[in-house]
Amino acid sequence: MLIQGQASSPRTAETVLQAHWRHLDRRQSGIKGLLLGATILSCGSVLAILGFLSYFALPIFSEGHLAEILSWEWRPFQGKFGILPMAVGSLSLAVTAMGVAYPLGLGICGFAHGLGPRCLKGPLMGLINFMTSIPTVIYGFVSVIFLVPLVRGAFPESTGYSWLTAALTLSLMILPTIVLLVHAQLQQVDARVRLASAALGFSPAQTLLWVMRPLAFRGLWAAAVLGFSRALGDTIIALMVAGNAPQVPNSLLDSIRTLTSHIALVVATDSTSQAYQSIFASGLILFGVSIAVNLTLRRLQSRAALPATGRHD
Amino acid sequence: MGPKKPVDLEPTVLVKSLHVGFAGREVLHNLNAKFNRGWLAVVLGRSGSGKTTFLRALNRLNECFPRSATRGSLKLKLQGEWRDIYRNAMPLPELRRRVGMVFQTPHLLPGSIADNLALPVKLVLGVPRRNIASRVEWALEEAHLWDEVKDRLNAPAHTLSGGQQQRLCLARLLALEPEILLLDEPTASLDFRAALKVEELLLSLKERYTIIAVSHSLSQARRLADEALIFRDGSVVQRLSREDLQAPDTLQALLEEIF
Amino acid sequence: MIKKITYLAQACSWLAVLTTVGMILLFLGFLGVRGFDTINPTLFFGNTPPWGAIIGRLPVWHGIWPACVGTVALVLLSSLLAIPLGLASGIYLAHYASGAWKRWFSLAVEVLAGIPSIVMGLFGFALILSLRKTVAPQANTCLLLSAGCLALLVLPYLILMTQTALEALPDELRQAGLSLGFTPWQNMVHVLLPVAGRGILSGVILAVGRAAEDTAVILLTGVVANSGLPSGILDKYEALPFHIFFLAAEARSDAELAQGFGAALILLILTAALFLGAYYLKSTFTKTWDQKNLSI
Amino acid sequence: MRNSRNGLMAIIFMLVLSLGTAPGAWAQDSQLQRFQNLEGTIDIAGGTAHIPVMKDAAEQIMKANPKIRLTVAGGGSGVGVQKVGEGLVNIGNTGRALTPAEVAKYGLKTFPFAVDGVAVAVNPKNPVGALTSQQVRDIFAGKIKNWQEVGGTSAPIHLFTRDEASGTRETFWKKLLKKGPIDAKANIVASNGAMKMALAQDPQAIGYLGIGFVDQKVKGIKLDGAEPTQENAKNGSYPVTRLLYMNTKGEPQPLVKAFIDYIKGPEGAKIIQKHGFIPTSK
Repeated sequence: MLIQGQASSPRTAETVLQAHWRHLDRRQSGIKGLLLGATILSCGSVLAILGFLSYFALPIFSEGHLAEILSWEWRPFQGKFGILPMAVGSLSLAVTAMGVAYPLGLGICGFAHGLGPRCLKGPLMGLINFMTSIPTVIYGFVSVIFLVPLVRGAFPESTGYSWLTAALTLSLMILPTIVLLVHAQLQQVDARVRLASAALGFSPAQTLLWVMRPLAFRGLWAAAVLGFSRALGDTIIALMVAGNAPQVPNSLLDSIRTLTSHIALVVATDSTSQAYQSIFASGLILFGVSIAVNLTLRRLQSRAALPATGRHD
Repeated sequence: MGPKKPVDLEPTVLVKSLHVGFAGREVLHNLNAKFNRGWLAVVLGRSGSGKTTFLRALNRLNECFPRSATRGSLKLKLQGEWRDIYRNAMPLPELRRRVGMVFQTPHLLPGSIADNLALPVKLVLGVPRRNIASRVEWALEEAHLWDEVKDRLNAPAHTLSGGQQQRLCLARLLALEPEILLLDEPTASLDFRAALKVEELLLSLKERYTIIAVSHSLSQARRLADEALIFRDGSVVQRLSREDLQAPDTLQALLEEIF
Repeated sequence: MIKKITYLAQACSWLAVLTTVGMILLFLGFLGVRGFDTINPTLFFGNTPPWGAIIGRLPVWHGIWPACVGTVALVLLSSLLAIPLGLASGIYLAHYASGAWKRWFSLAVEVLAGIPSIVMGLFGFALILSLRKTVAPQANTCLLLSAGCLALLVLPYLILMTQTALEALPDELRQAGLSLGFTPWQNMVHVLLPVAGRGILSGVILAVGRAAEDTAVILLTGVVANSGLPSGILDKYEALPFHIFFLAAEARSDAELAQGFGAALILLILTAALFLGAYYLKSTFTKTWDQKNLSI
Repeated sequence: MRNSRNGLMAIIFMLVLSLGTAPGAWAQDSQLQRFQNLEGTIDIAGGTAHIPVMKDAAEQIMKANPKIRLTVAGGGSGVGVQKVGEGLVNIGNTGRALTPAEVAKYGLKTFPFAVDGVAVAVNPKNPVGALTSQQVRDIFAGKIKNWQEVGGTSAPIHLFTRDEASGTRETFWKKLLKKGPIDAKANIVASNGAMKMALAQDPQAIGYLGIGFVDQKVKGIKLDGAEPTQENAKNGSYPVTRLLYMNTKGEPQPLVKAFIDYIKGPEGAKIIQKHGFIPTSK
């Protein structure tokens, strides 16, 4: 047999090999340790964030300000630090943005999966993919210059900086998230049923509506949940075009403030005041929502479809 | 370097009451077997009878799959020394080097033909750079591939034909000086002519190694086997000698058993 | 009946597509038309001679050059922090972690991915305040802090993309190396990573794009309206997204507003280029798999 | 100067250092000479009315001496106090006087440098040009909702106000609203600049901002007959006035001191005037 190295006896060769092996083994555990360290660091940052938010929000509980923070009026000069209007603002904005984006998203997915001409699917999905790369601040900027005067012109009672404007802009931002998630799910389903249903004589449109739609319900839910959480987490669009009045809105044309823009607006006030504590409470609420969303998503789908479609603020 | 003289039958693999399960479902039950150096054993059986799992138990590759569990005793004679590989284990990569495996489809590494050989030699054996080329050549010669590829060692490995790829995989094993060869339907993805070449190669190798091959083809087993093991539902139900395999009446029984 | 529903659905889908495409084209068209003319040396360097500005000899006023450099510095620094950590964690999760730990780690990564960027900024701000009160009284909001928070923001994408790219590799590739006696790490470095490389790289580029566009994090962690070129990682800096944000609210003249359009267009070009790069790499990665072609 | 430098920036910075030793601006401007042998960074944040003056001064100083770096951020007076108090910036600007509590808590030293009035302002297209204080109070309290009620055309009034960190808001709220309520429906903008932009865009808007920001893009409202001009603010005939302050934590460092002296000196006065404020030194 050919032996390792050149002129050594088999026994020495064996020793050399074992030394080489011990070296590899040590490196192996070292590397594993390093990788584990990196993972712990990455994942630990979640705990660190939670820890910091909680620590800074702690005085709310220890000083008994909880009831004041969870109240309906934000008037710092009168000592009223309620963030509930902002919570309502966040919720209403996210819900309406979803209300616009979700049907649009479903329509687009339907279009790409049988309702529209096949030749337009490629360009359409290309455009949707491209939309993920448009910076949020650009949506905000164009909206301020373009959409705000438009809304003001159409509705004289509104300043243009309103729930409506923000919801429309935001819906554009979360649209790709919804479309790509549903699209991914439909693709999976499509691969399973296409041949079978074509063999039954269904048209692509019929396949989509009566065969694939019921099978894709997980994706539909996941897209709704994730789109909602993206809308809730947005800061910049709300901050730029929603008007930021700390009130519970009565109409779509009212100015509203979200929890996220509340943080941005108030962050640099006096660090002992309750205004300051209120932003950490807002942060905690947002953090809590993000955990809830993730737990929901976990139930709904495997992780595989997530990374490519995410979008942050 | 030449072929060793076959001593009598030197046992090198002893399997006693082996159980293997995945995620709580047992695939191999109470399996017993013995294999010898210089002896080519063929494992036959329906799909799902646990043939591949058995091979993977021998180089502990089952552990790459989720929630695998192995019980029983599996002893290999490596470097002239008996070891129970699930208890008195040598390091896993070392075991896998000594117990080489060829898969149904050629599992190429990324890169060129030469890379496919050189990378394992360099990483696993730690062979110095200056000795690699000669070892690559030797291994390719062993696998009857050298003449076909010597002019394009740096071409991407996937440009080879299926049969060549499979022989490349064998060459890659041989370069690592294994003692036991596990072949998982090595000719399943090949056409007849390419399959014959691989078989020829196996026959030329069998004197020096312990070879255990899973096969899907009875005729192949008859061409190759010194001994055949028939698997059913995760255990060995029958053991046939070379003579048994050639006999027409066992053949009929076997056809019914397997297919 | 079924025919009618089908037609109705088709009509609705056309409507949705036309609305969306119309809105996007309107948005981008508006930006393009208003921004196109503003792209010239003055946009970048104001009244400063360009060459002097580029080599950093002359401070730039009335131009977006410092913001561009700030954004590039920010992106580089956050990549430097996030990429090694993200790759290592992704590799660990794909090939080393198992069982309950893997589930917990994955949950943490997903939660991290869901944290709004303003909360990440708030974390950075709180971190600095605590540092000042405890170990480092001189700590201040700065480029490094922003980069760190941005790194946290993009980290989950890197981890998930790495993990997904590695887990998408066929088992046979993994077994090939292992059956030859490679150690898991050798198998990773010499076999799996080279093949998954394109997929991972596209993830890295997408992450870089996110770091470049995010505004909310830097808003709270050290970006300022005016600072000139960033002079060090512990200093405050300007950045393109914030500059756009700032001008949208308080452009004092039409010229400043025009600069906002220019800056927005430049940022869009930057992120679009990154996106196209990632898209290209990703499509070649997928194609590689479609052809069962394991070679790189 | 700090030690840790990111590599690229370090190279750029070295270039600046090596090339920037022969700036040409000394001779023209004696006021800038005070910076000649100084170097380092001044971080400025806070009052947004101050921003144009600060940016302009920063430009002059950095052009004359590239070794000095000034960063200017906004945020509002509250931010100014908090950031300078916490030591996050060197100079925290406020558009209102510091409260004794603030001075005591952080040990701040304050440097007023300009007089500014707070003007109630509308879009130039709005026919309304004069209001009484009471009308303004009612408008901001949300009692008057239509321009018709104060002599304008029939259109809803769009209220714009500032965030709570604003010194402009505090001055306006104390001196004009007499601490009366501000409707929660009012849109909130984060700076004087943003207020000006909002008013300039919206013909139905009303808001308030530093008189220094009033130009042809927004129209200052005559308040009880008094024109909102800096002259009137200075001589007392326009009542809603405040000073603009720079604040430091303790005694300012030499570089910061030089900056404050520059702003308060004749060259600074020119800059202050150029941006529509009246220097206190006059």
